[in-house]
Amino acid sequence: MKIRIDIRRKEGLSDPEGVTTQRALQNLGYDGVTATHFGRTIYLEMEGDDTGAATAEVEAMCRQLLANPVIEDFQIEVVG
Amino acid sequence: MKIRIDIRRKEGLSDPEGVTTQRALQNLGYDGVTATHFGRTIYLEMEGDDTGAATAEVEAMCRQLLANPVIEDFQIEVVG
Amino acid sequence: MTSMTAEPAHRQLGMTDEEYESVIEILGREPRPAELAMYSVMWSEHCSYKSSRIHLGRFPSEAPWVVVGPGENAGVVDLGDGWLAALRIESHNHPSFVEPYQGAATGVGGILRDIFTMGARPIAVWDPLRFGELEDAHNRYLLNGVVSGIAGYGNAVGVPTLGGEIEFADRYASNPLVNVMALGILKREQLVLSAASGVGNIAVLLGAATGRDGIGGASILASASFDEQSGAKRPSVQVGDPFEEKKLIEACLEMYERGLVVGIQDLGAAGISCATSECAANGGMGMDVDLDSVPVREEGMTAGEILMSESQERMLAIVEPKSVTDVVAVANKWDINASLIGTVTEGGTLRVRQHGELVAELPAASLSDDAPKYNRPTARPQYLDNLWAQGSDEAAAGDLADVLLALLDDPAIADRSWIYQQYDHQLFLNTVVEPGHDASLLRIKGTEKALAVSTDGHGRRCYLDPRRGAARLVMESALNVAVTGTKPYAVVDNLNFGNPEKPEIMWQFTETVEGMSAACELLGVPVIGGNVSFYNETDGVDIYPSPVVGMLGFADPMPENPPRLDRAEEDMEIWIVGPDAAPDLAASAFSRVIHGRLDGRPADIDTDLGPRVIAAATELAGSVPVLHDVSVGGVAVALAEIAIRSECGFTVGNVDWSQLWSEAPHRLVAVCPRDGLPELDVPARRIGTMGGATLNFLEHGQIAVEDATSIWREALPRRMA
Amino acid sequence: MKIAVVIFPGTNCEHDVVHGLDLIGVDAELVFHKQTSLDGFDGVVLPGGFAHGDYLRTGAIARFSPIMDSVVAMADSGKPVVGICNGFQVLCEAGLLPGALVANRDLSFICKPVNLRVESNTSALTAGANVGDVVRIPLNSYEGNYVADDETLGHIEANGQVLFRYSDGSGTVTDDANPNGSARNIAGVSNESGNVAGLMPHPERAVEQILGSMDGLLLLGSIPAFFDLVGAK
Ligand SMILES: Nc1ncnc2c1ncn2[C@@H]1O[C@H](COP(=O)(O)OP(=O)(O)O)[C@@H](O)[C@H]1O
Ligand SMILES: [Mg+2]
Repeated sequence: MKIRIDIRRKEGLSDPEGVTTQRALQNLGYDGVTATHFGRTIYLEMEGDDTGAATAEVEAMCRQLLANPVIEDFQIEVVG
Repeated sequence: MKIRIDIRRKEGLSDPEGVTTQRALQNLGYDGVTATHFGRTIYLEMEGDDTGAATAEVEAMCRQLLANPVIEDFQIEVVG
Repeated sequence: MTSMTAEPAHRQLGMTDEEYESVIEILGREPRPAELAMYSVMWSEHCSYKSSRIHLGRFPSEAPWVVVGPGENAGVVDLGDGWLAALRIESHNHPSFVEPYQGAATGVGGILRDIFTMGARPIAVWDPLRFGELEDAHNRYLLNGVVSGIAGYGNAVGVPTLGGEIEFADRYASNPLVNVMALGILKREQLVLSAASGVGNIAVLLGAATGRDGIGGASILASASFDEQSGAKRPSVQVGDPFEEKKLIEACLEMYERGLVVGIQDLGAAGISCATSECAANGGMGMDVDLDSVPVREEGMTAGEILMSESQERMLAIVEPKSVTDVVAVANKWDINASLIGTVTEGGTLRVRQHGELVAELPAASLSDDAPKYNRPTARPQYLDNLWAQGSDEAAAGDLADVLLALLDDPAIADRSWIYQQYDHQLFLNTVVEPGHDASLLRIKGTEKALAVSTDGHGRRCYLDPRRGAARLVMESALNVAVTGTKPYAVVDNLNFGNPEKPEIMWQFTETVEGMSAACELLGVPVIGGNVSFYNETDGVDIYPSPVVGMLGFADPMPENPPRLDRAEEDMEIWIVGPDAAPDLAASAFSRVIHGRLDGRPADIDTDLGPRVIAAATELAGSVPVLHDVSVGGVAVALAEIAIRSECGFTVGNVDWSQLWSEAPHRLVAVCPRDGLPELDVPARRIGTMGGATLNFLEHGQIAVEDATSIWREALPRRMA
Repeated sequence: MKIAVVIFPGTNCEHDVVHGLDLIGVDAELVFHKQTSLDGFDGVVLPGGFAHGDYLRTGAIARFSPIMDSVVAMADSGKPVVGICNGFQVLCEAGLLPGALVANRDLSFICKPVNLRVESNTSALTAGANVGDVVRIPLNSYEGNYVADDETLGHIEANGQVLFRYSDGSGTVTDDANPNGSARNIAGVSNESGNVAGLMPHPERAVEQILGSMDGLLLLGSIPAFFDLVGAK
């Protein structure tokens, strides 16, 4: 089973990568871009085929290790 | 318009972050995880509603700045 | 490189028909595919030095304090009381052009392995760099990527980067140079060499798993020129893992400390082929290697691929059977792989098996010892006569403020802190004089000893006269370490050149070797190692001949209060020490920045005064607060740098206009308290006094310290923003 | 007193911290992260470096090292637990300190001395200093940008848990003096009782005049000073 975890900085906390990239895009003349945010993605391959159980386990991994609840939100998706 | 860009290291290149995180998951007892890979995601907000034109423009941004075509592949998706 | 071309396999691997014939002669048969792969990589220019080897013997490499000279992974010198220092320089030019971050990062990783292979703990890195002009966005991208890559790897692996140097010229636009030099220290009993002794000893592969990284990297990226097709070479990019390397360093040093290994070799270019064959050959032994024991990252790798892979962060240790358990335990402690992949055998044959089948069987020494050696033709380039004739040693008059500000705004002269503040340059608490000075000075904790290091290159000057240019680099580098109070002690060199198959390029090369050798002999400083990077050519355009000198200076004891650029104060006297030479403006910053010229013939070194000035500088450093050698930009720039760093103006006279910008060698600026300089056996004259808020050159004009400072500080960040 | 200095794989400032503690006469010993006990130690320092390569997130993996249970126990017992740079990041990840550290505002690594104004003198890193003191200490980090939500920031300010702010040489806290974009110029914080303290810049790099500054001795010296203080309670 393939799982994808999207991790994003909580709203309101600074996102230096996003801010810097937004500025760089402006400098290159891409004026149509009004906002840029960065996230990280973690792809897991897992044994078994119980998607419910897997999602629950991945949620535990995220809380424990993969995301930092102080500054990040995460989303889990079974992708294959 | 909201756009999501998924960027991943090309296949065959090593992914030290993935390997190290994989080992950490093992140490925490998550044995069901057989592989861990890292990617990054960039979320753009853009003016206009011509999705075709936007996608083409984002593709240009990726080649020029957002991704490193030498070692990364990217995928563009209109998400809202 | 595609199968569409019906080229025979050896040519696809970059091997000539004659070279292929010699392989057949050595083996007495056609090579198997894996064997051909091994010869092709080991006999590449990068690994075999086939175009340069016959010339490198010219370098003086002996001195009583040399413990290990050229030929090993790093040169080693004796610092007394059981302390040794290891030094080595490498280039990572082509990989850094293909992918600047990873290219530079893996360059740092590679040079560090050369150092800890010797048993030394790496304690510092330097990064001599060359790029195209920063007006072009791609050149900025390359500079940014390279600096981030060095920072990303060097900082994380925990080795401080203590300096480097940088030049910009169009010639480097499609062929940037990324050289890296590393220094290590060790106690004598920890010195390890790469020889596999003892039949039955085990070859243990340590570190990262093997993937298809950089297959053909050595032979293809570094041994051929670039053209529009270079896109096809891109899959051979390697990704660096500083964390793995850090663990590898700690694990290896722990193994040495406990005496668990009898020999060790890093895996660089040509990976397992190179490491196994060199270990075996150096010990006069053979080796049986089992590729099934090599941990791989990808499925279905062929024997040739595993043998040629340049996956980073791997070492091959030779271990006595009784120590294997302990070696594996140390590896486990540091969470790195340890795989028993081979056994040392009698007789000099390297045998490699995969899936139980023999895939290679060859004389181990033939991969290195029987590599071809070429004495390529040389020819003095025709461009020289014209350029020499055109030169003028009179500096066209101009406005001092305009000229000086233009020079201070030049990215090759301006404040380099945009670069070195991205590097950890303090770790280990050794850094006494940090980057931003002529040389960085490191103490060795627990002793009174100190080492200074400077790296120097000057492609333009070497283009105008490679022999003089190279000799002057050695003298300048020596002066740079002397002004910190150390004595020039050893040299490593990195010879970055164009296509050696062109006689003009080969001439530049041999002239350089001659000039550098003569200057080292004059100073009595041995060359303890080096590196040659040929084929720095893109679309037929060669780079300037770009030798880089890395000079190690040594002091015992270290001066109590070594000179610094920021120690000048109000009322102090300003002196110029060194010959009152005729102006030397060929390849000067003045001609380049103000007049856009590159012509004339640079002055030669002064074989009498040069060494005496260096000795005088070492002496003066014991008591004088500021010593700064006069180099790029001449006396005017040297003085400006002192004023800016000390936040104090000055007034100087008695220097004529041409002399202000002249880059004639063997001179330094000394700033000292009122009672003057100590007695010297070299010329010295007082030219002015510190004080005030301007750089005041009397009849030539003046500018505010504040204005000079902001231009100089902003030049690089402004361009890179 | 005796202090443990922890080595995670990727840590690199451990010997420098021991050297600094040595100079102020504090007995310090290196402890490998796979050890589980801190028995016999009166305090612990998590030094700088790149534990686990800073992969995943800085400090994230290190906090699960075997030694960390004992570090938490030591924190709970009120003994000094100090994190410097990467060690600070580990303490935040472990939830022993509020907030988190993210990439510098300019997305580049910064190695240079900075000025810090001391904001509280009741912690394991400031017990020997005075509020308002300005110290010059080298910064050396890529992820030194302190973030926390507004509520947390308000709370730690009200509680005296902000230990240091980036300032100019005279102690004025300005935007210009903020090297990395840290929220409210915060360079170091403590827990509520002050025994757990973290700081981005490296006091152990400012312990001898020949290295450019000795101000770090004041901060390192606060560890025994704090220990004496709570011991006396
Ligand atoms: N690429 C670089 N990386 C790190 N430090 C650099 C780099 N280039 C220059 N520097 C530092 O800037 C200072 C000035 O360099 P340079 O002008 O080349 O010195 P010099 O002319 O005395 O040889 C030196 O301390 C050097 O180490
Ligand atoms: Mg100099």
